[in-house]
Amino acid sequence: MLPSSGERPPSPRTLDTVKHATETPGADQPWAELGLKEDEYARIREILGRRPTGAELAMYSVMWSEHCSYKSSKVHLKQFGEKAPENDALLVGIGENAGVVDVGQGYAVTFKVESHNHPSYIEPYQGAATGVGGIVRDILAMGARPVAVMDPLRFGAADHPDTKRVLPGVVAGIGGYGNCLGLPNIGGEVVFDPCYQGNPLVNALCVGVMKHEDIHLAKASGAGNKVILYGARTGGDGIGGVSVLASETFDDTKPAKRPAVQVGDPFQEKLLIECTLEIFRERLVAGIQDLGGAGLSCATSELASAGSGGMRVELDTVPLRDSSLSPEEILMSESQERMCAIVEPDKVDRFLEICEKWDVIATVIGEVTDGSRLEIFWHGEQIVDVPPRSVAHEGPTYHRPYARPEWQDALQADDAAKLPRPADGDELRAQVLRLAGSPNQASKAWITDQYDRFVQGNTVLAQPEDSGMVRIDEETNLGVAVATDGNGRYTKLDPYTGAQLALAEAYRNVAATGAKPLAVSDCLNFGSPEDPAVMWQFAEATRGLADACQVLGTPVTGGNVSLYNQTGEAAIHPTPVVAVLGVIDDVTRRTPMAFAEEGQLVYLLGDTREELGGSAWSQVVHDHLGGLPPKVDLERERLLAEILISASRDGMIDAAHDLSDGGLVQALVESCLRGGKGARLVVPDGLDPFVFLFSESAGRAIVAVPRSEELRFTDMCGARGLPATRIGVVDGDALVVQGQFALPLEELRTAHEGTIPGLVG
Amino acid sequence: MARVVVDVMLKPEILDPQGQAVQRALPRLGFEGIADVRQGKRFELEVEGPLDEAALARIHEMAGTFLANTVIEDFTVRVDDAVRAES
Amino acid sequence: MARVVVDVMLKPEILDPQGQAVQRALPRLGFEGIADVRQGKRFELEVEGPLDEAALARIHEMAGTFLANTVIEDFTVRVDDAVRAES
Amino acid sequence: MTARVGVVTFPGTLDDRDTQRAVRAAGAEAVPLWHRDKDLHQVDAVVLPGGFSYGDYLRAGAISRFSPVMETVLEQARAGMPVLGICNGFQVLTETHLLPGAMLRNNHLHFLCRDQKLRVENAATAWTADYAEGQEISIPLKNIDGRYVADERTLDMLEAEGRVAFRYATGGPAAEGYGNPNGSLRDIAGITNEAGNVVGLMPHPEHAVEPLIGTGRTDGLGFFTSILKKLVNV
Ligand SMILES: Nc1ncnc2c1ncn2[C@@H]1O[C@H](COP(=O)(O)OP(=O)(O)O)[C@@H](O)[C@H]1O
Ligand SMILES: [Mg+2]
Repeated sequence: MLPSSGERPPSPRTLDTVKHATETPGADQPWAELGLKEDEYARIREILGRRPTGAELAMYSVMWSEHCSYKSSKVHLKQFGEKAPENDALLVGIGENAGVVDVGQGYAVTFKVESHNHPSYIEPYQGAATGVGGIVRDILAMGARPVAVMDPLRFGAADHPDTKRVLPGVVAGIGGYGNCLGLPNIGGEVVFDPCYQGNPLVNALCVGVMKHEDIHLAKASGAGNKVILYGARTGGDGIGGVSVLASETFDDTKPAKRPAVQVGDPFQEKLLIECTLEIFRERLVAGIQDLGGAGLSCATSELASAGSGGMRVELDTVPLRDSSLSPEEILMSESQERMCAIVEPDKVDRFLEICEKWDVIATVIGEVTDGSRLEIFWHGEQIVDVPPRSVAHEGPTYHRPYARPEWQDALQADDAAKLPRPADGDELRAQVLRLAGSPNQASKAWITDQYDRFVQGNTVLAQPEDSGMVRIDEETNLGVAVATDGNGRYTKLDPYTGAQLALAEAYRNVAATGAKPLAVSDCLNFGSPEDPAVMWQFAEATRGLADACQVLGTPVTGGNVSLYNQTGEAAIHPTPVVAVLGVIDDVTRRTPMAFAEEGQLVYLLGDTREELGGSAWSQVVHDHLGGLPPKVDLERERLLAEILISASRDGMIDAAHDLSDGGLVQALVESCLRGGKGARLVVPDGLDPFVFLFSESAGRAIVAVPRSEELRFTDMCGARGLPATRIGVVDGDALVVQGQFALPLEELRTAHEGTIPGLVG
Repeated sequence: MARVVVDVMLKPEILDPQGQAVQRALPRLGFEGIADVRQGKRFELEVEGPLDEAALARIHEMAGTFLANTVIEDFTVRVDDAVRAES
Repeated sequence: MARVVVDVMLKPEILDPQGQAVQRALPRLGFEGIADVRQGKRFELEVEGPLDEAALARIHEMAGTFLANTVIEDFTVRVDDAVRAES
Repeated sequence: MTARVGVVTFPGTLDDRDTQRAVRAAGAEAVPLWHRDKDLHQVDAVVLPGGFSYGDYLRAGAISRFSPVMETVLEQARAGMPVLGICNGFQVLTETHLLPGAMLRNNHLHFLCRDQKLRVENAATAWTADYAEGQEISIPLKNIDGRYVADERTLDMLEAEGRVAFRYATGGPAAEGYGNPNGSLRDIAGITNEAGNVVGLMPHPEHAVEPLIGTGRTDGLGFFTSILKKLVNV
């Protein structure tokens, strides 16, 4: 039984020390306001053998939150480890700040995608900006130089007034932060759907590069080693919830509630990056951790938990921006642009010197001990004494109930095949034009032109190419490619298949540019885990993704879960965003998407079936979502990728573009507009023109083949059993489908490029 | 025509990187003795029609919903007839 | 500690697209009757020591050489003890 | 013997390494210079690269202008040493008043990254000799504070003295990079001082030196070969 209010809570201006907590076991504590469940509070008392102090309660409450502890999701996420395919390239797997992959020549690459959804709805600019800042620090903490960012985004209906507020703010925030850091933005996604109204998704990905020997891990070992906090001063940002505690234990002269939103300082982060890389070069750190969610609580407990000993921290040495902060607030503060390093005593001076060089504030705040406790002091008095693992790694685990929703059958039965189709070539033409100009299919240049894609001078491919590609070695031309994909409509129709389709698409995109897919990171955006239907979607999607990763041989190296993306009863479409990283030995061999040479032959690779469920056509023309998503054939995806990679390496193709939303015709529109060249097409025998153009069958791509390479290319496809159909030729300045319609490129361009500026410009 | 000035400043507890950068630069330029700098925005609105209670109330509302994001910013509204030019 | 406010505005003849964007947005948000909007910067300086002639002269100099670029901007300096918070 | 071209790094500079690469691509030696160090280490020319020095807080270039290294750069520039300011570097040069005018927020208020067509107006400066007057080149533009302004008198003077080095080319479709991208007065993209040794421009020649990277063009290389030839011939 929990003690009820037998004794008075600590009076104002009394520091709630460990000693005080021991002496006042019955004091009332606001555990419920802090989001803890009764049994969780009881477990904390059991772990400590007494009631927690205010500071301890603050730490447990935030570290055991859904966001930090993954309590609803971890029983499902563990499949990513259990089903992980054998993969020699994986150097660091799930569990660290980000996974690390071997890409050859002594290089390792780390990448991860994370969400900053809710803050971006409240304050679009700062929410998105600090999302970029956070993921960049994760990558930096692995020892890598960040080399590129990407931004998968979801917004409400394109014409909804609030989208006009959220989208420009988010885009300006991502650009404002990333541009100022000097990280090229090489890709991302922008999808509109009314289901994201009130719950926009702002996911951010960062890629970093290092040499194998530079990999750093987040752990504190070696008694006597110093704990150094460096970067920005700590202020009252992002501690909204914890002010409950502060107001109970301290005087009430300060604002009742601290803001939950943080403001980023990309300039400070740029200094932090350069300073940290210089520190790495001189091998000055034994362990390192970025400060993100849960601030110092998270950094100190994770470092100590992963290390061998304990840790002692003098909290009053933390440099503050606001001297009125309470110790609880300092522990919780999510002030941006901070890092925490473990440094051997004889290296501390040099460490501080480098920080000074870069105008970065650095302070020794504690040291690693040979004990087993995390101990935190405030002006000499102990306010925290906990086993760090209990805070960081042994939080609660929920087995939330899940059940296939009743409406799922009806949704799947509502087949898109029954929707009225265009009756003739004219109608087909009108629908092609409409699709090309629909918000989801339209050019995103208005957005991506606000991102610097050239900085660092290594960008080989960037949006709107199928994947972003950066060179990582100037001598050998070794490079990496990354693509992110996710289709909430498919996933709503069938979460298992939808997640696999997201992976398949990202995998295909990487291969389309000529890179070999190696590894996966994912951001799982879902509604409330307390809804069994949502939990079922989550369970199915993770199972689908884990199974598919196993088949494709691409391990999940890390990622992020974002739950509670819902307004009232209405959850967003289940939206797993999957990022695939690939390697290319020689970036001069990359394959762009543009049709650039008249006379080249256009081949369609893969099989086209009648698959319209969840398609862009069904959405744009009929505002319909129903039926089943396209089938997944992972073996076919693998074969297609092999062909695309071989053809690129051996110079058999000059352009390739993967087929996804909008089907063949959308891919053709994009390749034509990108290269400023038209194409003349013939509908293959036995295919309905409408199905040929609009079906979204997976496992397909189009390629442009120089005539001199045609035989070699078709022989290769034939020998390996990949269907390759010659569908036309690059030619003229219109998209012509013989016997159906002709669409001048200029008309297409106007439709394709005018939409987004017209909506939000 | 009346001029109304809306000043928008970040809330005191919110990080102000711009103000900080200015403050840190001052000693280097030989200006000592500035303990803190905050940088905000100043809007000068030229208002048509009478500046009565109702008009001011509307401007207040506009400032609170549009010119400032009150999640992170505070604002003040005041009627101003001072002349601006200087230097 | 005294507070000095430095307001920096673009010179009237220089195009102010930020102010214009605000002004253009207002009718859409239902705010009519604003004939013009200019957007500038406001600096709040917390000054240590006495705010005498000499101190103010130094602040003027700082404003004219650093806070404002007088090629494009005008500025004013004034001592302020009003309280800021609102909303 | 080759030329030594210094590339300054301020806190928040982003394109320093790219600029060093471009200097090397032209065959010169790139010498990193640090903002706190007044010593220019015997360089023959200096590039102030792009980026967001000091976060572009206050105004772009306003804070870095007061760096120790800039004291020497100013002194040397006045004595005739070639100095090129790219983007943020251009902003620093106007803040020091080594070049007239100022750079303001783009008229559309957005950061804009695109391949931009420029017309070379003055092929006689230290940094443009490898181009022909009237030549059109295409190099990346990427900034949010790129709108060049100056008073009418200054603009007239710049024109009269042939000191407009580059203009945004406007004679073609936007899709091909034509057009004034930010409301710069008289389409000015870059200017030079009277002596022709100091040049500033907003677009980024250092991002257009390799066929593989970025836009795939090499139109920017001429800046770096121009200076190399000038210095080596001296
Ligand atoms: N969807 C996911 N798939 C795989 N790994 C995940 C996923 N979500 C989280 N993880 C992993 O769990 C660990 C903790 O995640 P997180 O708290 O986001 O890390 P951080 O503290 O660095 O922000 C990380 O290693 C992360 O990669
Ligand atoms: Mg982390």
